[in-house]
Parts: sequence; C-alpha cells; structure tokens
Amino acid sequence: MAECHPVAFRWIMQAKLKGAKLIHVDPRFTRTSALANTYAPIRAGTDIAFLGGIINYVINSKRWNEEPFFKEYVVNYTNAATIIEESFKDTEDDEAAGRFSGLAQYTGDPLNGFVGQYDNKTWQYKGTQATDQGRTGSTGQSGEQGVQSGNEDTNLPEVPKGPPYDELVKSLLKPPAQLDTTLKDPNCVFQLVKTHFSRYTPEMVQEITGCPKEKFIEVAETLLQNSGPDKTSSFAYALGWTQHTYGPQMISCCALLQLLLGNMGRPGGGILALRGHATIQGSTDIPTLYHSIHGYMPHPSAAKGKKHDSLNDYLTAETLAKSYWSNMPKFMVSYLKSMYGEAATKENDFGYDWHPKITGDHSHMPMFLQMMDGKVEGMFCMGQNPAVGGQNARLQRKALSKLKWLVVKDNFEIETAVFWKKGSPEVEAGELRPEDIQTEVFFFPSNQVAEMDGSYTNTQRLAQWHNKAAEAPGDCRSDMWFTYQLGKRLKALYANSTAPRDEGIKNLVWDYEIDDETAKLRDAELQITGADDAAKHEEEPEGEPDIRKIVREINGYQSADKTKHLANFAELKDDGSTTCASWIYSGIYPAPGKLIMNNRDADPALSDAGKPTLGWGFAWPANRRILYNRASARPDGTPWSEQKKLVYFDPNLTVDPVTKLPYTDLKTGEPIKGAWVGDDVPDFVKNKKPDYQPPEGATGLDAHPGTAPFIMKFDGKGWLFAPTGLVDGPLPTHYEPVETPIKQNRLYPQQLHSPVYKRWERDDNQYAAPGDPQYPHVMTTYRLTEHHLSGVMSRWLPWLAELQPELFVEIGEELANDLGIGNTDMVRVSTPRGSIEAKALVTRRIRPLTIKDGDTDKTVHHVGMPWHWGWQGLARGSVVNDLSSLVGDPNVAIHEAKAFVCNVEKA
Amino acid sequence: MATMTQTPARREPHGFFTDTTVCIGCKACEVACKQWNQLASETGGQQPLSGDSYDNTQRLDGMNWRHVKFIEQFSADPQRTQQSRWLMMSDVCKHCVRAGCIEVCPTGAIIRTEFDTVVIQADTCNGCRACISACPFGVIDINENAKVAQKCTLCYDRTTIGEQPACSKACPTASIQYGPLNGPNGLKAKAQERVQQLKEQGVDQAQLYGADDKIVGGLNSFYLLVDRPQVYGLPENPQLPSRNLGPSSALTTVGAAVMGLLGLVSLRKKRMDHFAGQPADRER
Amino acid sequence: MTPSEFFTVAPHWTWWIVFYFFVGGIAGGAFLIAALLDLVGGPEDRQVSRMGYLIAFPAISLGLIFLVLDLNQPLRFWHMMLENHTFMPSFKWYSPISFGSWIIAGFQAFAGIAFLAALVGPGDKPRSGPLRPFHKIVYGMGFLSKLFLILGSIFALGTAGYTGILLTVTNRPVWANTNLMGWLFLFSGVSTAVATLILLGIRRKAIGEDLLHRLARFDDWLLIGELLLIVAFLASIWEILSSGVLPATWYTGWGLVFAFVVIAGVLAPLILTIRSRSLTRSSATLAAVLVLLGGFALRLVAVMSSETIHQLERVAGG
Amino acid sequence: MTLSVSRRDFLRLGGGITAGTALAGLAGTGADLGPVTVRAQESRIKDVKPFRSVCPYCAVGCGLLVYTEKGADGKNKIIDIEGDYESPINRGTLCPKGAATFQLHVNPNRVTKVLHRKPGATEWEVMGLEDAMNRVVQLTKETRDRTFVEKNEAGIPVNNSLSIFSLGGATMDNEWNHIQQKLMRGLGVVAIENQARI
Repeated sequence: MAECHPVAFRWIMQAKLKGAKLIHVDPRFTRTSALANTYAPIRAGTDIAFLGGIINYVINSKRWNEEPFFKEYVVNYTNAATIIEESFKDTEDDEAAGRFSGLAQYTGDPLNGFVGQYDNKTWQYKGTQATDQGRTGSTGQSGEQGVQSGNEDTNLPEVPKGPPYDELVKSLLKPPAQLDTTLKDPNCVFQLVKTHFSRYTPEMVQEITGCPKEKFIEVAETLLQNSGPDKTSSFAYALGWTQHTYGPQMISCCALLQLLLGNMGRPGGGILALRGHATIQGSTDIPTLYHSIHGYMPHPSAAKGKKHDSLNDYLTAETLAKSYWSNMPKFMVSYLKSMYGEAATKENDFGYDWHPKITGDHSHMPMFLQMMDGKVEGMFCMGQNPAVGGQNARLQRKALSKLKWLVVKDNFEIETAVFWKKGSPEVEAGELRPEDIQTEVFFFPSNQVAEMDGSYTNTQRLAQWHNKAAEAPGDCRSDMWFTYQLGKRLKALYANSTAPRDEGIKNLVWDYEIDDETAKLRDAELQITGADDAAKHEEEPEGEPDIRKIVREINGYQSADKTKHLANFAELKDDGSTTCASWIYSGIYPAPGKLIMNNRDADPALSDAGKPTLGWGFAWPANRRILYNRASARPDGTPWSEQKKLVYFDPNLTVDPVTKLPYTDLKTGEPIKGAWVGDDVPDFVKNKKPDYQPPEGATGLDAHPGTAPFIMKFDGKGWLFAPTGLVDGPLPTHYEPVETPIKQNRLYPQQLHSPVYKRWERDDNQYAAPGDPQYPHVMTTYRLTEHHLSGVMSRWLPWLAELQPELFVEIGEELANDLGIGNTDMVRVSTPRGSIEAKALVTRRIRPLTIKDGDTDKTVHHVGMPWHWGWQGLARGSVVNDLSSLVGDPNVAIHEAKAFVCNVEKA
Repeated sequence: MATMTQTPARREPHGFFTDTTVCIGCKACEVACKQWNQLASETGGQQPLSGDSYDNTQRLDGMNWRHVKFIEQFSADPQRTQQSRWLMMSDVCKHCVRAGCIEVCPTGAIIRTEFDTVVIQADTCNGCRACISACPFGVIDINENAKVAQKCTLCYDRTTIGEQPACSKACPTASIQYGPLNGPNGLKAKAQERVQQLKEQGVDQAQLYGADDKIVGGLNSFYLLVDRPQVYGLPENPQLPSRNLGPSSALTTVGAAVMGLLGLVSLRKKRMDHFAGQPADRER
Repeated sequence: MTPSEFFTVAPHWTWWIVFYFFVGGIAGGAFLIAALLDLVGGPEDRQVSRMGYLIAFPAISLGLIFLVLDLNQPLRFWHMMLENHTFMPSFKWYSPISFGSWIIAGFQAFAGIAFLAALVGPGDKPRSGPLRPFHKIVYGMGFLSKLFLILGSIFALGTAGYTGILLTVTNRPVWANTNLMGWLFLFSGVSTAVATLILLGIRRKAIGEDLLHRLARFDDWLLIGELLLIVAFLASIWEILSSGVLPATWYTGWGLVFAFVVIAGVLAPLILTIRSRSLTRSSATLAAVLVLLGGFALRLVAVMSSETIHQLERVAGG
Repeated sequence: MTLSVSRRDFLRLGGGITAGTALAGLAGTGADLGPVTVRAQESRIKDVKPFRSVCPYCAVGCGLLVYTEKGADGKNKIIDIEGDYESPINRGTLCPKGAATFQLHVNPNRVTKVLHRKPGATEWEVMGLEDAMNRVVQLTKETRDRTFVEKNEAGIPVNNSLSIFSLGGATMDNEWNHIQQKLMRGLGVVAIENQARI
C-alpha cells in the first residue's frame, strides 16, 4: 500500500500512531513491510491457504466461541445458519478429492478456454433456488457458461409481460431458505465451512506458504484480538489477490473471514480494494467492459445456457424477486430509454432487440488471440498500452500487426502505437518487418486532466469533478471530443439508411451539442456554487461535446422534461417515463447547477476523526460511504459499541435530520416514528423497524426482515457460502498456480490446479509443467511508487524517470550467491513465452521459503520484476510482460502474472 | 561595513522536524521540491541503476534539494530473524543555527532569513564554491542550469506568504513536519514526545539529531533517528569551518615572521665585505 | 566513529586552483625577495631584485585570471569585494576568500607599482615620462621607499600564505584536519620564488657568486623548514590517513606524488645546495628546477588528494 | 517523430518557467551573520485562485490545486500543481506521481500533432485532425457494416460485430466511458475492455 497508494497509507500511519497494529503479508519485504508491526512472508499464489488457515484458527478459537458478539453477528447477518442441499459434496469428500459436486467436462466454444465446468444445482439452499444471477456480472454468467441453478422447476407459471413488471417480479418468488440458528446441522453453511477448512492448520499453512508457523499465528491472533463489538480490523488488497486463476476466490475468502470476525459494514472494518487507475472504478461502474452494462447489470447474452432472447426473458433470468435487485426492470428500461430515447417505446420492448448481445468471452486475452488469428480488423486503443501491459506481450504485439487499422489516443508516443516501427523488439529481432505490416495506424494526441472538465470515481466509489484550468497544446483534443465526433459523423452516414441492422445506431441518442442549454446549465451552477471556474464560458475547442449533458444522461431525468433531473434511483420507473443510463450514479446531478461531484465543502477534521465526509464529492449509491452499514448496529438497532457507532435506529425520531421533513408513510401518508440515522447515509430502508418481519409474498426490500443488512443479496445475508455468483466453487479452496514449482497440492493431492480455469495452450502461449526443473523459481510482477503501470505517465517525465531509471530483477541474496550473480550484474530471465535481460538488484528483502512438495522439503526462491518499462520514453528497458502467460480465472478472465515460474542466469 | 538594507523584525525560528520512523520512502518530497522550484532532472532518467536499494538520486546537490535514503538492515540467516529493518529518510539542508556556509561565503550570497533559515541568493553567488567545501553535511553543490551554488531554501518564497514548504505539504505520512521550532507546541516539543512514545514501544535507539545545540549550534531541520547518525550518512560530530581560522592564521603568521627573519639573515649583504671592498669569498 | 569530514562534498577546486596557488606563491615570494634584496642586499643585487619586481606583478595577475576563470560566474568576480545589491565594499574578516581577495588586491597594487618602477630599472633616474613617480616611490624616497617595500612584503607574505588558510577553513578531509597548510604553502611558495630568481639570474648572468650563495642559503633554510612542516603536516592528518575509509588507490596514487615532493622537491635540492662551497651554477640550476617541480607537485597533491575523496554515503552498522 | 530530448533539453525542461523563481532577486549583506531584509522572491501563486482538480494517476483520488497565469497568448498557462489542503482524502499531501502532474502537462515529449502511418510504411507522417477523423469514421463504418451479424444460428438477434475491439477506459473520464460504451454498443461492437482486467 505504501508502494502504490502512498497517500492512502497516510491514514494507516495515523492509525498506527494511535496504536493500531499493521500487518503486511507479501512474498517481498516492500516499503509497506518497512512500516508494518508484523511482516509475514508468503509464497506467491498461496493466499487462500493463509486466509483459510486464519478462518480455521478463528472458528476453533476460545475468543470466537465465547465472545457472544461473533455468534450474534454470524447467525443474524450471514447465511451461516442456512441449510444446503444434501446432494452437495465438499472438496474434503471422497478422501479430499479437491473438487465440489457438479463438475463436468466443458463442451462450449474452445475460445473460452474452460478446462472444466461446474453445474451449481447441488450448491443451492435446500428446497429453494437462487436464480443464476448473483448480481456479480461474471463471464461465467453472462458469458458462455450455462449455469442453471436450483431444481428444475418445470411448472413455472407463464411469466406476465410488462411494463409494469411487478407481476413478473412476483412470479420469480422462491420459498425461503431453511435455517438452523444453533449452527449444529451438518448441512448448515457453518458446519460446511468448518469441515472445509478443518485441515488448514498452522503447520499446513507453513508447508504450503512457507510462512513460519509462529508468524502465521501472530497474524491470526492479532486479527482475532482486534475484532469484536468495540474493535474492528480491515483488509486492504490490490492485484496481489486479483491476478490469479482463482483471484475472485481469494477475495471472497477474505470476505468470508471478515464476516466471521463481524467486520463487514462497520467503521474501520471491511475490505478495501486498492485499485490502480484514476477511474478504474468508474470504468467498471460505467463499464467499458464487455460482460456488463451500466450499474452491474449483465450484458444481454446469446451464449448457450443464457435466455436473454427478449427483454422479458432477460428480466426473468436476471431479476431477483427479493433484495433491491427486484427493481431491475426499472433500471433496465431507464437504461434502454437513455440508449434509444424517443424511439424506445413499450411496443418495441424499449429497443431491446436493437441492443447487441455478447456470444461468449470477448475479454482482453481471447480478443488478442482472435486478433492473432486474423479475426479482428479494427481496434481503438484509448489511454492503454497493451504492448507493455498485456500478458505474453510478444504475442500481443504480433497480434497488433494482424489488424487492418489501429487508433491510439494518448499523450506520448507509447509502445502500442509504434509496434510496427524500428525499435520494437519484434522488428529489431527480425520477427516482423515494417514493410510487411499492413496495419494503418492513427495517433491522436490527448488532453491531460487539467485541460478538460470531467470526473473520476476513486477506489472508494467517490466521484470527484476536475475543473478545466488551461487549454491543451496543438491538435490535442479531449477524449470526449474524439468519441463524440466519431459518433456524430457515423450517425450522419447512417442517417438515411433503411437497413434494419442500422436501426440501433440511427436511434442512438447523441444530443450532446454545446448550445444555449449548456449556458443555462452552467449559469445555474454559478448561482449555487459561485465558483467562477465552474461557470467559465470560455469557448471550448470547436466540436467539443457539452459534458454536463452527458452527466445529466448518466444521472437520469424525466423522459418528458430534460430539465427535471432525477433526485436519486428511488424515482426510477419501469414504464419508460424516466431516462437514466446508470441507476447507481443517479443522484450525482439532482438538479441543473447541483453538480454534487464538484462539492468540495466537507470539514477536513471529520476525516481526521475517521468519520465519513459526506459533503465532499458523491459516492454511489446515494452518497453512502460504507456499504451494508446496517451491520454496524445490533439486530435490535442499537450500536454494537459507543466507539464503533456508525448507523443505528432511533425509535422516537419523527423528523428527518437532513431534510428536516417529517417522516410519512408513502402509501398511507400517516406520520412515522423511528428511523435509521448516523454519521453515514444508512444503507437500509429509512423507517424499517429492526423487528420488522416480511409478510408472505412480499418482494424487493419488503421481503427482507429488519435484521438483513445485505440489501443486494436475495436472502439479505452476507454469504459465507456462495450458492451462485462464482463459477469455480461455493467455498474458497487452495489450488496451486498454473505454473507452480511443486508437483503436488499439499491439501488435495489429486487436484493440483483449480478444476475450472481458462487455459489457452498454443505454440505461442506455452505453459511450464508443474515442478519443471528448467523454471525452478517463483516469478512475481509488481509496481513501484515512482512509476505508473505501463510507464506512459512516468517514463516520459524526467522527474519520475530519474527516481527509478532502469528495469531491475529483485533477487534474494541466497539465490544470487548460488548463481554467482553480483549486485547490478546483467541477468537473463526466461519463461516458456520468452526471455529478457535486466540488471540484478540483489537484496536480503527477499528470503528463500521452505515448503513441502509431496512429503519432501523444498526451498523456493522468489524472483520479482516491476513491469513499467518499454523501449520508448526516457527511461527504457525490456518488457517484463513478455514473460507472463495468457491464462485466466473462470469468473472474470483475469490473468496470473502474480505467480508463475522462471529461470534466472547470468547474461 | 554597514549596509543599506535594514534588518526585518526577527520571527520565531521555523524549520523541519523529520520523523524517519514514519517515512515510507515514496520520494514525494523530492518531486514536490523539483516542481515548486522548477529544478530540472540532470539525467532525465537515462542514468544507470544505482544498485543502492531504491535510491537512484544518490545525494543532495544543486539540482536535487531533497534526497530520500534507503538503508537495508537484514541479518544473513534465511529467516532474517536477528534483524529485519529497512530504514528510510528524506535528507535535506539542515539550516544550521551556526552555518558553515555563511561563514565562508565571501560575496554575502548566503544569508540568514527572518525565519532563522539559510538561503543562497542566486543573483549574488559567483560560484566560488567555498560553501560546498564548508558544509559539514555535503548539502550544497553547483546547479548546472543556474551556474551558481544552490540548496533547499526551506521554500522561503512560500513561507513569506504563509504557505507550507512544498515538501512538508506533500509528505503523505507527515514524516516531514514544518513549523515553529520552540515553544510548547513547537516541533522540538513534539519531537521529544515522539521519542518518548517510541522508547516506551521498545525502540530504545530512538534519538534526536540536531534538536539540541551540540551539533553546530543546533539544526533548524532536525531528525528523529533509530540508529547511529553515521548509519544514515550523517556526521556524528560535524564541525564549523571557522574552528581552524584562528590557529591556521596564527601559525601562518608565525611562519611569515620566521620567513622574514630567514630572509633578512640569508640575504643580508655582509657589511664588512662591503666596506672592505674585497669580493665575498667567491673563490672558495 | 568515522571522521565527520568524510560526509562532505568536494568543491571541484582542481587545475585552475593548483595553477593559481603555484603562480601566487612565486608572485608573493618574488616580491618579498626583491624587497629584501633592496632593503638589506648590496648594490649588485639590484639586477635580481629588479627581476623579482618584473616577475611579481605578471605572476599575480596571471593567478587572478586563473581564479576568475575558475568561478562558475566569472563576470561576477567583483562580488568578492563589492556587495552586488548595494555596491558597498564587502569585507568578511572570518571568510578566507573575502579577506584573501583584499590581500591579493593590495598586493597587486604594490606589485604593480614595483613593476612599473622596475621597468625603468634601479640605476638611472628617469628624467620624465609617466613612470617617474613609480620609480620615485620604489627607489627614490629613502625611508618612504623602505616603508613601501616593507608593506609590500607583508602583502606578499599574505598572498603566499592565505591560500593555505583558505583550505583549512573548510570541512574537507585532509584540508580541515590540519592548521599547517598556510605555513607550508608560505615556505614552499617563497622557495619556488627563490628557485625562479636563481634560474632567471643564472640565465641572464645577472647573478653574482655572492648573491647566488645567499639565495641558495636562504632556499636551504626554506627547504629544511618545509621538511619539518611536512612531517608535522602528516602527523596532523593522521586521523584521516588511519581512518580506513580511503581506498588503497588513494594512498598509492597521492602517496607517490607526495613522495616525489619530499624526495625530489625538498631533499634533493637541499643536498645539492647544502655544501655551498661546491655550489656550481649547474647544480644551482638543477636544484632550482627541482624546487619548482616539487612546489607544483605539493600544491597538486594538497588540492587533488582531498578533491578526489567522494562523499561517504553511509557507514554500515546498526 | 523520434524522441528529440537531448541532455540540454532536460536541463531546460525543468526550467520552463524559471524566471528566477529560485530566489534570484534577493539582496543581502556581506558583513554580518544576522538576519537581513531580503526582497522575498514573489511567490508565483500569491493571490492566484486555483482550479480544483483530481490526480490522474491512481484510484486514491487525491485533490489537486492547479494554479495558472495568463500566458503571452492570453490563454491560461499552468504554473504550479500541488495538493488540495481541504480534500479529506489527502489533506494537501501527494505521492511522487501526483506531485509530478505539472510535468505531465508541461513536457516537450508530448505529442501535439495527429500522426498517421500508412500500411507498410516505416515512419509516421503528420495528418490533419479532420482528415484523420474522417478516415477513422470511414474505416469504422466499412468494417462494422461488412462484419455485422444480425441473428445467430438459433435465430436470436445478436446485432454485433466481433471484428472491432475497443480497449481502454480506466484512465479516462467517467463521461468518456459512458459515451464510448454507448457508441460502441450502438454500432454493435461488444468487444469492449479496459485495464480492470489486466
């Protein structure tokens, strides 16, 4: 965290100065470790063994079993008490086979790379069925993996057609889950979790991860002592967890642990993902990602096992009768209205049939394989540098040469834009000749952040507005300008096309022209904020779109009158009367002139006191800062403790402290007494009493009791056990990385790798065999504080380039001595994909780890390389990602560049 | 020599307290300093890897007024059990209470500001480089752009308009703190508290470097260290150059006197020879 | 504890400074000897003293040119003496370069006058012409001329000696560890001046036997002094030599040059001239050349041995 | 356009707007060691109202203040970018990358012309912005129309083209992400990806 998010680490240091314990678990001793109270070394790729060990330690500990808080939290707020189908088989069954029930051969499109496929019928809650959409848009669901859930209900009532869609939602109701709140039933989730992790003992953790047993126990004990009613512990992670063929399972293993420790939904608890780009959160919310459309709704799919043929089919497949997702029809219809505007009517399912469908896994890696096989002709590469950042970068650069045309937009002449030119590794090695490369390449120079208006959403879901301060030089244009002009000119060409396939583009709403309405929007802002920079009417470069109209479309407005912005997503309707691109962002622009993202009036002392600063920017949804914060109060609505008070139920409150309006029942109009209040926006129905019990046949949030904090899950509970949502198992299980230095998985001897992951074995993407003596060392890639990702925003800046001028390989002193390598000697690092040279940085910060391969001890050395360098820019070096491979996790097709194997020798 | 410029009202001495125990080696101070003072990068990132842990700046000079040091202290055993520590520290001009550079500067370019900090005036300095040889901490050097000696100015242009220096403002973990030095909530009081807190937590080597007057009269930019100063590359008993002025001048004057006598004695024409008219004992 | 001087940075005083020290020493020494010859020498010494005056001024002017060229801002050389914002004279008694600048300025004045006087030559009084007043000052005014020569000699000694003080008033290893640098530069400087006058005198046959003997004897005393000073100097920097911080190459490199200074620059000329009875012109010339070489080498090693010591990053420990 | 940054350029790089900010204009005296009046070099941000902005680097979202002055051409010129004291996220602090944001804007290595490479060419050529846009529009439409699939074999409408791939978005504004994914999906391009998956 101190390495790549130093300013976030500020608050960790403030906590440490107040006595907090900082634990850092990492294969390398980094700048974060330097400030940690406890540093635990770990073999790259074995985090589930480590976390599973803590779960096992916690469940069997005296404190967890005697302190009433833990059981009260787990029974009420998690699905620990839920009974699972008897037919469910855990990885421990059949002499620890290492597989769950329901594993089958994958028969779908080979391009999707699945090595196996689960059918999660046997993972369901006993006697009920969670529809297959666990609301995590994953390639498994929206992609090519047919995931049917629950017992085949053949006699489904004919699903009525909306709008309104209330009937449709009602038709999806399923019987409630069966519970055993004593947590004794052998098939209840708690017992399944207990047996699943029973063999993750401290000794096993040492044998798998190489972390000394005492150090592991110190970590587990510290976490346990610092959780409870008056104390919370929190986790922060980055791509060290994400980039594995079981990345999502690693992160859900942490969620499982934090639920057991009662840290979810509470101040100073939870899990914080430290994301790496200014608005990577924004680009997954407003997704330039193939598998989902706005607000985490799955992208309409025509893959086998998915029934999205019509809008009704889509809503039936993806809507949950219970939880806030019951409003899916409102979100989807409003989204379609934002796409096709007036042309989207009730009669034509709001233009659903014009909307494209995905037909499989169109993620980064498969697309580059398609490109390599000549099936992709054109590419837009906007502010990304796959020639350096892409896995198996040599394959990706060669694939680029198969394109007919490539449009790159960035600030500097990045490697991706000049893969064809002298200087690129392939051209230098003679593998490609510029004359043979037929790609037509365009480079459009870009504005930088202070040269345009716009917003970023940070890693805490906080959207903040950046105000334009100066003009960009020369032909640099904003990214908005490029896409707006592309759309405007394309629509002009399609204007009078009569072909049915052009209906979509013809009806696409593209009214972002700067006109007098723009001036009105800006003047409204001037009256409220008085900030002159916001109301600056300097003329924008010719052809620039009006960005406030785009924000209005994201926020949503009454379809009939654009000046009536939606206050928040509660106003969404499913009859087309409301237009809103992103339901989760609704509320960022509640009225002309009220650009909440540009709010900068929070009292900074609040953040010093660790309290949410609601007046600064806008955090979706509805400016809530800590999600599921109902869990920060006891089931009866009172705070768990005075120290950890956040949101609680005030039974005799009659007037809303924020809006100063009396609470009234919407349906009946009578005044109501009692509401949820606190330092954060409550993540709960405002006036629902803690002891509320849902009536029979209720849908949406009415179907949840007053003690259900997890309002997005259909059972309102935090999931220790995931019956659906993840395609590679309901419980996190330790498997070895695809390229591992050992031949046998210590926990599950017959199951070395995850039974379900994405593997693309081809001659230009070969994998090292497990325990391959040619590639004995564990390789991991990572980032440095001084550079930014593929180096585009740091290697061209002298002030940053001089701080870390050259690529280096971090090698432990022991390995360096074995290989006779001195500090700053040139070494060659090689993997089955390729080899590169770099200077060795010999250090004792990396230590050899002793693990077990089968029953024999084995010493494993880690080799680390920061991957920022490329052959362009001021600071130049080899492309480290030439070494990594194309391999993916089955849920989100993320690669495994955090843990693979390599060989090192003196160059 | 009286001068025409009048002396401003002296204000509370200000300076830096750098608590190295919370420094995360992120180098924000190095970049923020270069951004504010518009200092160019000598190599622009095209220099070789230093091989000295994550420190590729290597030292303070005319172009680098901030320099973050990395000191890896790990025991040789594979588990690094005896010692496992990575010290980091942001080095800067110490703005000494008794400044060696001011003592030797012949042109008056180096002055003492009303904040009791030390600043080199770029338009007065003629690059004689005496200050470089005099600085006990090796902080000053020639700025290739400006062709004069330069070093940290403690953001004299910012502090006069009430702004914080660029580096202390940028430091994420408040390892670099700026403010008045003395007084109940001055930096020195805070530093003492912090040392106390660390000692209670078992860091018994926690010490302040330059908070008292033992080191060249005290450092307006002083440090909290957890190891001997020379492990951080700081001299343990830095001296003022003027310590040698007296004895050196005295000995040289004695030498001159001896020289004079020797000259007189040796070169004196023999009186008798002169009067006697015989040539000196040329034949012998 | 590692000596603190190793944590400092070298000021890049290199060749210009070495040359300046060398010619500065000769200039100061030449004037001094010339003045002494005029004060206590005989009439036949006039030829050599005239040569002294003719050397002193050009030498110190050449030295000043080296100094100005060494500045990073040569055009601002006047900042040494005038404060550039107020144009008021600036004199810092505790800054060797500051009071050094005034000393050189003073000396240049004296040497300049003596030079102009020497142009005419000691003997005949110039009837008229611009040089007459100078000649009068140096040669013609009896007691006042003696006063002029004495004051000039003091500035000459200052010029030859202040450079040593300058090096000690720093924090650099070797320089700051001793206080003898001034005295050493003084003796070595005047010794090189004597050698220069002997060489010129012999070549221009302006030097009689007796004067040659007296100069040689003066030089012997200087060389003996230098020898003692060198021993004391080495003792004073023992802390640096024994610190174990310096690389072996430092010892072998500068040690060799230092040995040359001692053996060839001091001992050899001493041996050649100590038995003044058998002093021949050729041995005197050889001795003079050796003294000059030794003088230059001494300044080279004095400056460069410290200049080439890089800042010590840190001391392992903890 | 080869990278023409010679060593001299770097030296000037930082000095872009030096104009003596580094204490050029101060006076002083030579005589005593006491404090002296100095004509404090005017701080270039004195009485300047900054624009509020956000750091473009990582996802922590530190607040930035962008100070500008009127350039020779009358337009705003960026003279200083530093942390925003009032932001509860960073309280005025920054990391090295955030602190270097100024040099992301003021940097001679920035490309300021549209570059075009013909198939088989070995060098770039400079191209007009309008010509380049129209050429890209033409290529996009031609590829999309030729490879568009209306229905799959099962007769279900898919309306997509897998021959165009849109990559990027995590470093671009939310508003751009919206109109880019909207335009692509309007055209039927479904292969849309960004750095979230790398």
